[in-house]
Amino acid sequence: QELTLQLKWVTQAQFAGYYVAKDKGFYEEEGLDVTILPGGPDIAPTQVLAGGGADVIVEWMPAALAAREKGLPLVNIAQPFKASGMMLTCLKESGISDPKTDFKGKTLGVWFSGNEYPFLSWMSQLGLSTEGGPDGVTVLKQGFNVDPLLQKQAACISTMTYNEYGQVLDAGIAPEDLVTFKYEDQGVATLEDGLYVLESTLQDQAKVADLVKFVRASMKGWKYAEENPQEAAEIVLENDETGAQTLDHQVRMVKEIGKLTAGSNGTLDEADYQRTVDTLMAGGSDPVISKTPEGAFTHDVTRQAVN
Amino acid sequence: MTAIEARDVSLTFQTADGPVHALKDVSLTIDRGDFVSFIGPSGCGKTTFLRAIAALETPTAGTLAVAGMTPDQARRRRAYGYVFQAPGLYPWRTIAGNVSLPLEIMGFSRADRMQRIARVLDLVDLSSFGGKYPWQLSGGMQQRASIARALAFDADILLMDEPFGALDEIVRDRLNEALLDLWKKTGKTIGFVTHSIPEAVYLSTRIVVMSPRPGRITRVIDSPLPPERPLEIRDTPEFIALAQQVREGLREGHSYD
Amino acid sequence: MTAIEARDVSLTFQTADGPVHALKDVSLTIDRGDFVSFIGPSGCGKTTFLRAIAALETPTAGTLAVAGMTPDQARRRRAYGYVFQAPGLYPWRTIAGNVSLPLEIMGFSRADRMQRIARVLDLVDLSSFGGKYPWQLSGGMQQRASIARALAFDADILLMDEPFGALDEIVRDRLNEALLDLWKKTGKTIGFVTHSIPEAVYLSTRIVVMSPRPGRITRVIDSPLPPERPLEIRDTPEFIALAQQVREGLREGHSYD
Amino acid sequence: MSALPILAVWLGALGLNTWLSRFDTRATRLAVALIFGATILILWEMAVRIYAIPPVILPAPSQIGASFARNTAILWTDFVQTILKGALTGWLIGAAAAIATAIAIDRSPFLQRGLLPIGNFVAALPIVGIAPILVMWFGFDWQSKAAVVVVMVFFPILVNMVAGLAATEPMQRDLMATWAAPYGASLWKLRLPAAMPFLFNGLKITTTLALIGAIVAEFFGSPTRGMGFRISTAVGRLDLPLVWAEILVAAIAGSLFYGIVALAEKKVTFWHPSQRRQRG
Amino acid sequence: MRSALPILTVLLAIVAIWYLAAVWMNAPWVRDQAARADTVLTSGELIRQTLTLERPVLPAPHQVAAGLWEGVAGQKITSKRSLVWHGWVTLSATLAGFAIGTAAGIGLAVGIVHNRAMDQSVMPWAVASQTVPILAIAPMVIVVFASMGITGLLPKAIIAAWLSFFPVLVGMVKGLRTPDAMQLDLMHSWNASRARQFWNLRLPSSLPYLFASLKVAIAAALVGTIVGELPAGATAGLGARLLSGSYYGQTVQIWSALFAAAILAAALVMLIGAVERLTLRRMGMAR
Ligand SMILES: Nc1ncnc2c1ncn2[C@@H]1O[C@H](COP(=O)(O)OP(=O)(O)OP(=O)(O)O)[C@@H](O)[C@H]1O
Ligand SMILES: Nc1ncnc2c1ncn2[C@@H]1O[C@H](COP(=O)(O)OP(=O)(O)OP(=O)(O)O)[C@@H](O)[C@H]1O
Ligand SMILES: Cc1ncc(C[n+]2csc(CCO)c2C)c(N)n1
Ligand SMILES: [Mg+2]
Ligand SMILES: [Mg+2]
Repeated sequence: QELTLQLKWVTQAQFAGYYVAKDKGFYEEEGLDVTILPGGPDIAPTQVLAGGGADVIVEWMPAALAAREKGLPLVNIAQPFKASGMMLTCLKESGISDPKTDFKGKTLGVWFSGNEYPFLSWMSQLGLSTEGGPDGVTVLKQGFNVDPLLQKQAACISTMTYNEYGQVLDAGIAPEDLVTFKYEDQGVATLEDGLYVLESTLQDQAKVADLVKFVRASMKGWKYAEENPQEAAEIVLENDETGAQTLDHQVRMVKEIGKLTAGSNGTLDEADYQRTVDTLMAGGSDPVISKTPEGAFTHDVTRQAVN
Repeated sequence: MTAIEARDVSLTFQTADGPVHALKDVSLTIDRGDFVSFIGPSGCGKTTFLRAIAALETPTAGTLAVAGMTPDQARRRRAYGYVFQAPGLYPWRTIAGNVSLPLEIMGFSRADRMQRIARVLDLVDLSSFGGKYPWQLSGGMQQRASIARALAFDADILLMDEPFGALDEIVRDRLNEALLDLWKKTGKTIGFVTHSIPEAVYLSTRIVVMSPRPGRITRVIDSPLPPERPLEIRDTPEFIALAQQVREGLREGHSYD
Repeated sequence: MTAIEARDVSLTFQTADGPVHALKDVSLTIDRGDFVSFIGPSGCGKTTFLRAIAALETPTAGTLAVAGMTPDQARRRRAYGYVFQAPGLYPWRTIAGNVSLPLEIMGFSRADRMQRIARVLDLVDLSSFGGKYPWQLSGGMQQRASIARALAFDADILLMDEPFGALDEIVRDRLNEALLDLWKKTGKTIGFVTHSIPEAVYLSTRIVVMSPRPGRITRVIDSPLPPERPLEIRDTPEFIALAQQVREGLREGHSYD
Repeated sequence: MSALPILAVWLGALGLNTWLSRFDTRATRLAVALIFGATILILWEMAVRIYAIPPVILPAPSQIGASFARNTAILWTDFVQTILKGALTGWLIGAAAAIATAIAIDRSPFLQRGLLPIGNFVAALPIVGIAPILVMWFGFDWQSKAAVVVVMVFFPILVNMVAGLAATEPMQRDLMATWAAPYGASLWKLRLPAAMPFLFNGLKITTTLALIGAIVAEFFGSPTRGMGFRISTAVGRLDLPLVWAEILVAAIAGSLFYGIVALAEKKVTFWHPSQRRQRG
Repeated sequence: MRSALPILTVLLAIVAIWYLAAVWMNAPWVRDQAARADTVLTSGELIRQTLTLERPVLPAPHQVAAGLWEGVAGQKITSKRSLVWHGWVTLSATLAGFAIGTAAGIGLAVGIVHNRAMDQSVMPWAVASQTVPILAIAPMVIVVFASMGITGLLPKAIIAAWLSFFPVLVGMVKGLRTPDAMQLDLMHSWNASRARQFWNLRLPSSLPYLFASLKVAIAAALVGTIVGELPAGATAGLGARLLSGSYYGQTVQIWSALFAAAILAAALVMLIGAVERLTLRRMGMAR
């Protein structure tokens, strides 16, 4: 059975589980032939899914719910990531220590292309305008790297615990010189890296059976990666066609990712889901989603996969 | 035996600045075997008339017959060869290739082409230059090549628009002699545009003097000179008298430009 | 009173195919007020010699003096006007603007410019065309404009390289008359290149016949004709004899092309 | 089967245009071009409807139009940010610098021979590559976009301008020599006018380059406005009609920009044969 | 050869300026780092450090050269870290796009020259097509093709073709119209068919124009390919290399990829120049 998985970002240890499952033959054992499509800065996985270019996508829940509200019926079938790895990393010298009071008038780096929703929710909960000015924050569309912080073009930038934060450290800035705000700690964490399909796919029982196999094998891959970070990093590296990744960085990433996947067997925790929805709807005048989503997830697949 | 017959031919160009009457009521009969020169000030319609005969322009009034057909039928029958004022050789073909081109288009066989090319290049004294490219030749040689090209397919009528305008006097003399020779040998009908009075007088059996605005024929002078014309004929009183006659004809219809 | 003095002037162009001897040991003295024509087959170095006088080329041997100075000094003093074979008008300027250009460069006042422009345009019969652009005029009118431009700043020496080559006979006659007139009135020294034997004979006080490979002077013929020359002088025996003399001179050094 | 109406519309428009084109007047020529464009839009709309193409893949022209009308304020902000501030400023600076450089090296054949091959090399450089670097150097706002545009347009204009300054005919130069014209006069009265057709060639080519450059640079970092920014965020939000509305703005602005430069060319180089003839 | 010396001089000047700029632009970071570590740097030490940083703002020329060398010669050419391999990926899409674009450009030009309706309708829209922000639609093109099951080289090639057809179109229209009235009249006087006119007159006279535009077109095709590789999740090619370098802040990698692309472009343009000379010489048009 052939299945295409569209990743959210370029090949890196963030997706170690899938690569491990493919490389170790877990998919094959299930009788699946899985194609993994790497993403990129301007690839919107939701769009690829809608266009029929992929069967399953890895996507963040805010983007998925937003797309759902736009009329694209995405359904979460599994949630390998339990915790959010997103945070805001600031230079200590910028004088920021408390989000409630210190962001005003500062410049913050944010990712867009569907990754901006958690940030927007947080800011609206803080009551900060994102249109600049003395009472709001100035938002930069952050490029692909941590340069804005190093070049001091922004007071804070968005980082993932497993990736950009490490890059900041690698660049030679000591942890003492940094202040970080994890979304988890701020109570605005949203679910990341879930597996989504179109509603229509779930209508087809044969396809659902394949998805079950897929999720089962993927979770096996994730658990394998958690236990064998070194090997998982090597597998990722082998699959990276750009040849730009370094082993050290990927090993560290697998380890950090392990902390996020640790609590999940693939089943979506409804409490986490609810918190995500609440966060997204709490956005004051401009919430990310305006209606409580219905049927945005299903336990069908994971129920069968886990048992 | 009429080769070309024009009756009340008028030709008006519609331009942005209003209509230009290039030809107005031009009537002329050219017999087969005639050598007719057209002379007149710039812009009097010489080129236009020649082009109309060649079906490159269409008269807006009057009738024009070429070898008993309409000009366009004559063109399709490839009844004439045309030599333009500039050589107009194709730079990506050798001299032989240029002469060959109309023959290829008209579907002559390879062997026939070879033989014709050799003959006409010899005629214009370019035998050893067949393999050269146009830009490797002087202007005079290029002009001779373009004449060879028009001769190659042996049309009965030869239309030449100031073919020697760009050449120096000595070379021009030689080519005039050669052309006269060719005409006598082949009995072709030749229509020849020139700016030079001696040239017109030297070559023609009839000289057509034109005047501009609107372009029309002011005189048609029949030449009393014999067909046999050495270059020295130009110093004879008959020649000078004829030249004087043409010059007067020209003066009549001439405004400064 | 020598205007131009050439002694053993040679000029060799270094080209990819080896050196071209455009001029070889050319010696010539032109007095002030002379009208000297240069005639010779294509490539014999007429243009090159004129350009050397104008300091547009530098002789590789020999000495050349213009009005007692080196050619380059004379150029800097704006001692001459030069008319090229093609009009060479600047297309972004009107006819008046073109005539005005050298005057602007030489720093004539606005009023002075206006007056000179009017005068020379009148001289070449282009008064009503001052506001037109070059490409709106016929070739002959353009050539006249370029002559007007060379006349405008009243240099003592006028160098003209086949200025009338592109014109028809009648217009040419008129301009020849006008030029002769101007020369008589102003006493300028004129160097004049032409391909036409009658033109050379009609205009000049001296005719310099040149021959090519290498370019050299084969004859210098002084004209016995009087300064007063109606156009009919061309039918006189003296004129015809002189023309014959020039033609012979030309034949001597002439190969087919 | 379902392709039949599409085919019919296409053939109809083709026939209409073929008939109209025979008149060859100013009005019919405009009409022909417009009908051509309208046909494409109609075919597009029909295709989207008949084949039920999802709007997140390709929105229909009607949806794009609606989005355009709804978002004029956003589109205007983005237009100002990207086109007026980024592209236009950069283009003006780049063009001025290139013209000045061309005149500066005009007297030095040495510099010309050294700079031009390198200029050609740089002109062939995929500029998208320098965008991240310049964003890193010049910050996030429009200045870095303008910098990218400067780099992109500089060499094409320089190369054209240098060629233009050399494009005088020998006779025109000789004439200047016979008048003993000083350098300034021959530059001002001969070489600059003669260079204009070449310069405009470069200016025209670079109008579209300038737009591409400004938008590309936004991709590597920007404030929260600008066409490139809007396009990438809107794709992320699956707001494809807005994306296409931005593309429409870019195409209109680009054509307008090109048209204005072409018009200026017509005014300045009215004397050049290519401007005098109607059809070439 | 005459220009070897000037080019070298200019190159040397550029390298010198580059070094100065590298020191100047990297110095703030080095100073900051020193301040964070509470050390004081001598100016010699400062300069040394600015030229050897791992993530410099502006890498020094020798760092880029080393990066290039490492990418080209330091790897098996089949390695994913080899610039040769990435160059090849980019090159193949470039050539495919160039071929498509050239064919489209020539085809349209032939249509425009022979059909008045096309003449009046195509050109303005061809101009408009070039003002569409290609980078913005590149991901969509890729997605649309992916939804039709087409991935890999073709979508990139289409983007490359989009950029390269235009110069060919403009050049060819001009070229096919260069024959002057006299040359066309000659053909007419021989009663030559339109096909004859095309093959024996219009096409040969357009070749110099064609080659001039092909040089522009191939450079444009390369830009198009790289644009196609940039955002669209391409996994290989110089564009992907640029992007991943940018993603990890590896300036040396960006610059190496950039120079590799520039060298590729220059080589392609030179190649076309060589073909041009050869063709024109064989046609006797090279003097
Ligand atoms: N295609 C055209 N469109 C408009 N006017 C034209 C066209 N061709 C010629 N004319 C005009 O028609 C008149 C006659 O032109 P024609 O070329 O026949 O003159 P000509 O006698 O050959 O002159 P020349 O001796 O200068 O070659 C001129 O006024 C010319 O400007
Ligand atoms: N710049 C140059 N480089 C090389 N050779 C040249 C150059 N200018 C002229 N020549 C050569 O010098 C010779 C004399 O040329 P010149 O132009 O003086 O002849 P001309 O007598 O004016 O001929 P025409 O009557 O054809 O104008 C010719 O063989 C020509 O090819
Ligand atoms: C334009 C842009 N979007 C996102 C990221 C950051 N990023 C890389 S991986 C990842 C997690 C996605 O699962 C995120 C947010 C970026 N650097 N640039
Ligand atoms: Mg004519
Ligand atoms: Mg000459």
